[in-house]
Amino acid sequence: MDKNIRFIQGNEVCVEGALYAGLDFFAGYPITPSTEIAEHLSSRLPRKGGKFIQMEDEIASMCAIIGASLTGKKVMTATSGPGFSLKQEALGYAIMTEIPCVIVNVQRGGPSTGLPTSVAQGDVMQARWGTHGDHAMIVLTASNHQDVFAITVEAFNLAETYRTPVVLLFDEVVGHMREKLVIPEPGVIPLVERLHTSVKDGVDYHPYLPREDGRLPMSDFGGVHRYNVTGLFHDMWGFPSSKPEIVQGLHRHLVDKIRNNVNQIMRYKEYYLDDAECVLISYGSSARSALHVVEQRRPRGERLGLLELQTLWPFPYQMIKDKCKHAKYVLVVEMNAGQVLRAVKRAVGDPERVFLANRVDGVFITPTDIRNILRIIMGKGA
Amino acid sequence: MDKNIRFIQGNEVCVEGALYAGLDFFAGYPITPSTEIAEHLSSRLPRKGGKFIQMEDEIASMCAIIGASLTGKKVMTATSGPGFSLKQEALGYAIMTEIPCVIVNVQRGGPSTGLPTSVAQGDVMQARWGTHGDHAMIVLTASNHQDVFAITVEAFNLAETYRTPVVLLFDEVVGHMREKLVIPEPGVIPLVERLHTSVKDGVDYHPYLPREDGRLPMSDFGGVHRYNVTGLFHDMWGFPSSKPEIVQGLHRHLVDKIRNNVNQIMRYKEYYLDDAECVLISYGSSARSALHVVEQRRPRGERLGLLELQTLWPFPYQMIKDKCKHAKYVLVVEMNAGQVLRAVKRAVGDPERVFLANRVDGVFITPTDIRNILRIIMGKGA
Amino acid sequence: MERCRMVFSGSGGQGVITAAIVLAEAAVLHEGLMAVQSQAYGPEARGGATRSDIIIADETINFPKVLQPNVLVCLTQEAYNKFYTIIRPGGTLITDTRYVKTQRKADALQKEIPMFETVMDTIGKPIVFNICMLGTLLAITEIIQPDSVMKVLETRIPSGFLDMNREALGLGMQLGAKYK
Amino acid sequence: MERCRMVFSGSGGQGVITAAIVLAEAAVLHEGLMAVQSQAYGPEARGGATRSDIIIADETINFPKVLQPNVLVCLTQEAYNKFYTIIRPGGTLITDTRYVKTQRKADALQKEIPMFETVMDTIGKPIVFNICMLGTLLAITEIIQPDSVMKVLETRIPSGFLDMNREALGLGMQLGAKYK
Amino acid sequence: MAIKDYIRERFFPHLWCPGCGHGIVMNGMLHAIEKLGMSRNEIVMVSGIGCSSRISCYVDFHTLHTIHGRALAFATGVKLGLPELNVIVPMGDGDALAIGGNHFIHAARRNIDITAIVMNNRVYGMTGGQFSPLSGYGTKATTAPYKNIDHDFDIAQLAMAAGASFVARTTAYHVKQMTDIIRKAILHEGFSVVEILTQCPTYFGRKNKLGDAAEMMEWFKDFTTPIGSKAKKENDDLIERGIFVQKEIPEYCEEYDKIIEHAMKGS
Amino acid sequence: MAIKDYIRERFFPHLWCPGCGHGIVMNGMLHAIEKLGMSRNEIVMVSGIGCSSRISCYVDFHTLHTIHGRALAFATGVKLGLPELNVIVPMGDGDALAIGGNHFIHAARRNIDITAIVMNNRVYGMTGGQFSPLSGYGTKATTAPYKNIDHDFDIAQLAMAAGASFVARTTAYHVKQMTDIIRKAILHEGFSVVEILTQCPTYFGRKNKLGDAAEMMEWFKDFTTPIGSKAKKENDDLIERGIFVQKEIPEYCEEYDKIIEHAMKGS
Amino acid sequence: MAKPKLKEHRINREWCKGCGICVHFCPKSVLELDEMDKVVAARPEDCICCKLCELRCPDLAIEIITAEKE
Amino acid sequence: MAKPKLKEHRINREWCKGCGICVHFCPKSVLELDEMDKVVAARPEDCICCKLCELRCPDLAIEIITAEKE
Ligand SMILES: Cc1ncc(C[n+]2csc(CCOP(=O)(O)OP(=O)(O)O)c2C)c(N)n1
Ligand SMILES: Cc1ncc(C[n+]2csc(CCOP(=O)(O)OP(=O)(O)O)c2C)c(N)n1
Ligand code: SF4
Ligand code: SF4
Ligand code: SF4
Ligand code: SF4
Ligand code: SF4
Ligand code: SF4
Ligand SMILES: [Mg+2]
Ligand SMILES: [Mg+2]
Repeated sequence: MDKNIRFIQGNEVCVEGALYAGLDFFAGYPITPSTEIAEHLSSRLPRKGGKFIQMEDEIASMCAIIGASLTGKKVMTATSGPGFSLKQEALGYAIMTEIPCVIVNVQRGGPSTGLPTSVAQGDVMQARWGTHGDHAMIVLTASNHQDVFAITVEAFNLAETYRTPVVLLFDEVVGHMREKLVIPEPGVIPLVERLHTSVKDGVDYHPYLPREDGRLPMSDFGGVHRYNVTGLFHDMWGFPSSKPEIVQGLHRHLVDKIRNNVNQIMRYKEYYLDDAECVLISYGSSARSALHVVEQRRPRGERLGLLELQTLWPFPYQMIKDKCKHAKYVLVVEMNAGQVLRAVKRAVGDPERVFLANRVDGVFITPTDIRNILRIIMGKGA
Repeated sequence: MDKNIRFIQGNEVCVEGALYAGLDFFAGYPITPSTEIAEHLSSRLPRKGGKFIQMEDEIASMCAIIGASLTGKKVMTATSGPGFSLKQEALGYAIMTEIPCVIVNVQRGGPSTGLPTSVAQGDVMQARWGTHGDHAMIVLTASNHQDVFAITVEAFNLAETYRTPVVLLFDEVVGHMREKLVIPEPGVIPLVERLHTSVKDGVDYHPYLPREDGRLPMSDFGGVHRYNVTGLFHDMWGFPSSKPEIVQGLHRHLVDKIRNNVNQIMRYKEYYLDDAECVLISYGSSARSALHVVEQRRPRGERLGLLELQTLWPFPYQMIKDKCKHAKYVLVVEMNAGQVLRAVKRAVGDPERVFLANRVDGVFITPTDIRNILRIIMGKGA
Repeated sequence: MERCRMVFSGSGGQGVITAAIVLAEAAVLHEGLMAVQSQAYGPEARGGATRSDIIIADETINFPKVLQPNVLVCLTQEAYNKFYTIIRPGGTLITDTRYVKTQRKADALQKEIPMFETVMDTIGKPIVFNICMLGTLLAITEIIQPDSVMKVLETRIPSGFLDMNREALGLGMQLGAKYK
Repeated sequence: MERCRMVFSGSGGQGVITAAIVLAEAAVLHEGLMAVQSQAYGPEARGGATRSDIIIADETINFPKVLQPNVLVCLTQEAYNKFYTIIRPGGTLITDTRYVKTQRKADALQKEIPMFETVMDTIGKPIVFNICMLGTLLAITEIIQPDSVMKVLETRIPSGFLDMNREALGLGMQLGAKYK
Repeated sequence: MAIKDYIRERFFPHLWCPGCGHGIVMNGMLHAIEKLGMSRNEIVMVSGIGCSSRISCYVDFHTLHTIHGRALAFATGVKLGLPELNVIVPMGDGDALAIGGNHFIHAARRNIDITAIVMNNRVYGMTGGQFSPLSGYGTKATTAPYKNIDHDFDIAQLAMAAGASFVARTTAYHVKQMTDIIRKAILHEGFSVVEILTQCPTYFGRKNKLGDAAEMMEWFKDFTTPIGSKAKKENDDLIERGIFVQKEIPEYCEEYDKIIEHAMKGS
Repeated sequence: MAIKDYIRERFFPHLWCPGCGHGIVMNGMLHAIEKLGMSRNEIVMVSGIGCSSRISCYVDFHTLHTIHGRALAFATGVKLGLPELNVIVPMGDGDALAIGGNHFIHAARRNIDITAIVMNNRVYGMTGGQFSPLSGYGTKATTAPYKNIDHDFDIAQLAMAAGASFVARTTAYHVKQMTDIIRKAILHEGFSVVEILTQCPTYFGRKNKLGDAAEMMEWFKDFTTPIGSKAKKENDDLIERGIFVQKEIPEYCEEYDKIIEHAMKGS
Repeated sequence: MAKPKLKEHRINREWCKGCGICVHFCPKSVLELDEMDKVVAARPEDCICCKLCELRCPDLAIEIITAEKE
Repeated sequence: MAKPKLKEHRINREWCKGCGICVHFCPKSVLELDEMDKVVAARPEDCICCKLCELRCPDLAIEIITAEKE
């Protein structure tokens, strides 16, 4: 037996991925269906000298990881729906102050307390727009354990690269089911480490002045560079400013550093797209049902393909447009009222050929649900 | 001097509108630039026997108004950006439990603490999508005091009609500037009062069973009907249920009661649209600059028109499509990175003719800013 | 191998979820197979009938839930009442004689097996009921080797209890062989 | 009437914002005119130069800010330094001689008026400096009647202070007449 | 009315685990209400989220099952909205003092006439056994696999320091005292806090090897003592039971009524 | 180092109003740090939002100006992330005890080695003079035009009840005591709370007709007294100044280090 | 007050979860769990009608019905 | 410790906001506000170098510079 093979829950896979990526610090507050992430980390982190803290609520958890990130740690918190709503103010702070951190939201049925133990994917738009004020977001997801592992590592890498919070948007099915995971040897997935400034002691360090390549080197609290961090609009030293040109510059920077790098941030998988007459677009656990349908129908000569999104935001409009160019039908498969559907419609240009197979009743979407819609749109009768 | 004429700040106008609509109960926590609403109400409400309470934070304020609404009161809270982010979880609870309430967000520059005293309109998407889980929202705005008054009354009316929270999305300029307001005599603007059930004592009352006309009569706490209110998915008595058909039914109901009534909820104003070659679309204070440009340019023969949105959500896609049918150009004027722009693009169908005049630096958008963009898109050179 | 879809059901304390995990883990770690296990959460699961789905196959499993199990195990009457209708036509329905009174309705091979009774008579500890059930199941379905299950148990159970579990597994195998 | 765009500037304690509100309110309530008043908020406003914008017109005012005032009042050096460049060419720039030393640069009618001094000499209370300024302004611009201002003050000020305010307003009117 | 008339029988048997102390608290609360002879329509029960909070579905009052930690904020709205209602807020220790700690101290500070009943099982039951701010140093939990290093609150001390005018503690073992204290708490005009130690055999009991429900209740018997008892003086580890404070200070809704009176005169 | 070396001179004169007590607190804090001879790089100052919180922009440490009410949660992350740093958290009364009350009691409960300095001016200064949980019954504020009916917290009592191991109170008048107490609080290993009564002449003073800054400071002189003084016994309305508690109990970061040690052995 | 006389241990077997609390704390050992883990009054004659079982049952599953003795 | 001898009242007029705190509390009435509402040492000779003005200034605008007396 290969000691790197594990048979574990998706939430634990996320823990393994985070540890692989170098997670040092976790703060959280329990909530179904994300709690196992905290539980595993409470035991795993101290074993590697890392810190786990259970805070008094989700807001405090979000704040604590931001604080810890400034000491040079790789940090994460995990929650689901209601807790994610509570984190929105502090999430905006991390965006504004450009502090790398990873926020896991294992979605459940909503709104409100909703269906705490059922599957849903209703927080896609919230993950993008939940905090106040203009901003950009990186939101990732995955559908199976090997990908959950890889995308979790990716989340840390992107957080460091762009100095930004990254949201991992999983769902109850992915979080709770157990399946095989092969943990890669260290080094197999490259890691992006904290970029520290090379500015020497005594020389003016600008925490908010991007380098040529767009990256902003950091200096850990306790080091030789003392600077200010604030959620107010601020200048390149981090001090508050309301000068219009500084405000506009920072606003632009925050949005553009993500938007202009959509191709670098974009992760997706494709199955049988080359000749697909009907492109299914899905993500998270519902992509499993979609893939099931595709693989089952291909042998019968039905030209189905699947585009599985792993980067939900920034939304890869151009890529989707390209992939769907030759498709007669595009079918978005998701467990909400059509949140990715609206972005896909915008992407493909002619919304008439875009359809939705969804489920919003807390029940996992089945291949039959998808086939029923396919039958209708492909004109084979209801 | 007409005693109904007032010269006051927009925030105070909102207070007058709310009192006209029958506001009984306000809970809040101070935050710039919305604080004047709380300040005025702390003095005005007790004078009419109403209640004002300053809670420990914005979350508690949101919760308190929901609780008070269940006792039959017309309720409101007011905040801005950071506080609005904090209210998202409890806002979702009001959506799920269908409790009428009004939430004012006097926007400021964001994200995060941003620019507390500057103008911005960056919370449009958040107002729609800020809480977790699928849901629908009613979000209203206005650009001048007479409209702020009327739309505030409308907010209460819609909250009662659809048993839902309604967001009033104002901005710093509207909130802080002073201009004339003529307070209508009582009865001039019709009020929608709480619809109480006619079910008698001892007969089974269903707090969550819509009538024929779609409305859900309520019964105040303390009355003869004892029922349950929960943020979990629930049946028609208000008791938790995870039965797929009940979940789906409630989910549908929550979304459809708003979406299917977009024409009833839609409020807008139009200026010179009949023959407009270029339609400006704007809302809130930026619509004032837009109107300035339109009125200034019309006499010179430029066929400009303005569509001023007062209902931002549900977004009036069809109306906008119709109004823009004959326009060569559509110019969205707003103070964010283009949040309404994206909805307008979706509405008009051919996004190529839609342009943006915006400002994101905390400075109020000027007629010159708009004219500069007009010059470019109308091909008169940069 | 053919894809095998199973549902284990019973009440909270009976260890059906543990049994499901052990089985699936054994398939993955020690037989090179693919497996997916999931289970019902939520307040219903606390009081009433617990359920765990297992799919074992030699190729990628996409859809992770079991709608119609080939093999359905019901260890309480409530579980039986709730789930017996979902059995795949021609599938195998295993119930425990102590806890379940079946109604002859399902189009399936119905095997009513005195697993609990046997465990109590021979070992006397209800705690290994679930492992005995696993043994029975392995004997009937032959889906994986009992050894693989033991290897998993070795990593999960204090060594003092291993013998008892081995015995229960064996007991189940014998029972299963009889009802095959 | 022609649309009049004004900016009053000074330091926090001088009451320039109150003066702006009183003027605009008087125009709206007592002269049937339209007016919009706004002011700078924020930490800058606390320490440094306060500013209030007023537009008065006989028709709807859409754009509520003043970019180039017809009338600019500066009651501190800091306010003058910060704002004197925005005066509309040909506009009127009113400064107080006690607080502001002007540089002859603006293309405007520059009126340096000893308002503070006059108030202190005659009434001796700095608190009505802003009302004197209003009187001066009214005399120079004739935009509304001083009576209208007094009517507003009557609703805002304890009756014991009304006479002092009336006196200050009159003082300003006299001063303004001189500098017209 | 009989106890059964105060419950919604169709939801029984309830969802709580066998032996869960929350059921005993519900039982005691109903007995207290029955003794007071209150009508179901004059009581509003507001709860948050947690095993304990589920109680609001089982009792036949006006019931408001809200969100985690915020019950007292909702309750404040209900009470101020209609001060003649009796507002009772059963809460879990996590609900009341982890996420909800701020609303707890502020409701106490305002002295608003609400009865908060903290069902302290020293664990997050609903989410599966994580430690709470009441678990105590050295205990074990699913998120404290080595041992818990968080100190615990003394709920009674905290409530008193925050300003609550009625503060008491009892346990699920001491049912007669419990009923009596709850009755007094409901009668009290002002913010009242009743902490009730309850057993969660499923998580706190199992993780900390405390035996079954009855054994956990034995512990309540053995390790608690009346306030100011001789036993306490001899063994400071004993937990005191009884009413710590019961005092008359201005109640929020009544004070507000005075504001209204004053304001109406003034205008 | 001189006081001036600890500040960011380019942001002076600061934004606070003339006579604002927050400046005196900053002054005293810098004197305390100077006495301790600490280097600027070993201090992290974490603040929330409020007039008081603006202090972090003026001092030349590692400074983290966060969001309203959450400074202690951020500070907890900083401290646990790098326990060798000295973490000081200046807070407004609203910041610390209105929106931030929960983080305040939980930081105290954990006894994490952070120094919280509550600049209590009994008002929300930044937003223009609304009452705070410290304003006190009967005071006036922009949101209490008739009079305030909210009772106030006793910060020291609350901090002690929540578990803080160092709790003290002083005023902007008593600058020598202030410097001394802050110094001790920073040295203390565990959560320390220093409440400092400061004047907001602009809002609290004006609304409550308390005169100018100096007159408000006279009030601090006249209406406070050392802990346990005879004057206090004679006049219970006097506010006590001094160190209420200073005790050694396990500190959170040190305890966590033991967990790590234990876990690493185990694995 | 008259001393109550036992009429009946009214047990709701559907609601009883067999936690054993009433059994454990009955001062007179009146109660037992049967083989289905439901409570039964094994020795009703010993019952002193203290009602502690009723008050302590988390499931409202046991009630002591008394007839007042004259 | 040697008794300090005053060298200078170092006043930063840019920073002084004229709040009058130092003036009010100076035990020897050394300080005054001038007509620009900035502090000045009107009677430096009376100064006892207690430094209370320095410690109480909210604006760090006044410093007592001493030369140690032997
Ligand atoms: C905002 C939010 N955070 C977290 C949760 C998850 N959650 C539900 S109940 C609970 C704690 C329950 O503990 P307690 O309040 O002590 O009640 P008990 O279940 O122990 O009776 C938690 C963390 C939630 N529902 N909402
Ligand atoms: C979430 C949030 N709510 C409200 C505010 C508005 N706000 C800023 S500071 C403040 C209170 C300030 O009072 P205090 O903490 O006592 O500090 P002071 O200004 O009196 O020093 C408030 C309510 C905010 N910035 N963020
Ligand atoms: S988990 Fe604990 S608290 Fe929850 S019902 Fe079970 S015993 Fe009670
Ligand atoms: S408003 Fe009050 S607290 Fe704020 S700076 Fe001015 S005096 Fe200080
Ligand atoms: S009433 Fe008392 S004696 Fe009788 S069964 Fe119940 S507990 Fe035992
Ligand atoms: S206490 Fe109640 S639930 Fe428990 S055994 Fe007795 S009757 Fe049954
Ligand atoms: S040092 Fe003392 S005596 Fe000298 S000026 Fe300052 S306060 Fe007055
Ligand atoms: S205390 Fe400071 S700011 Fe105030 S008058 Fe004296 S030197 Fe000036
Ligand atoms: Mg609990
Ligand atoms: Mg304050």
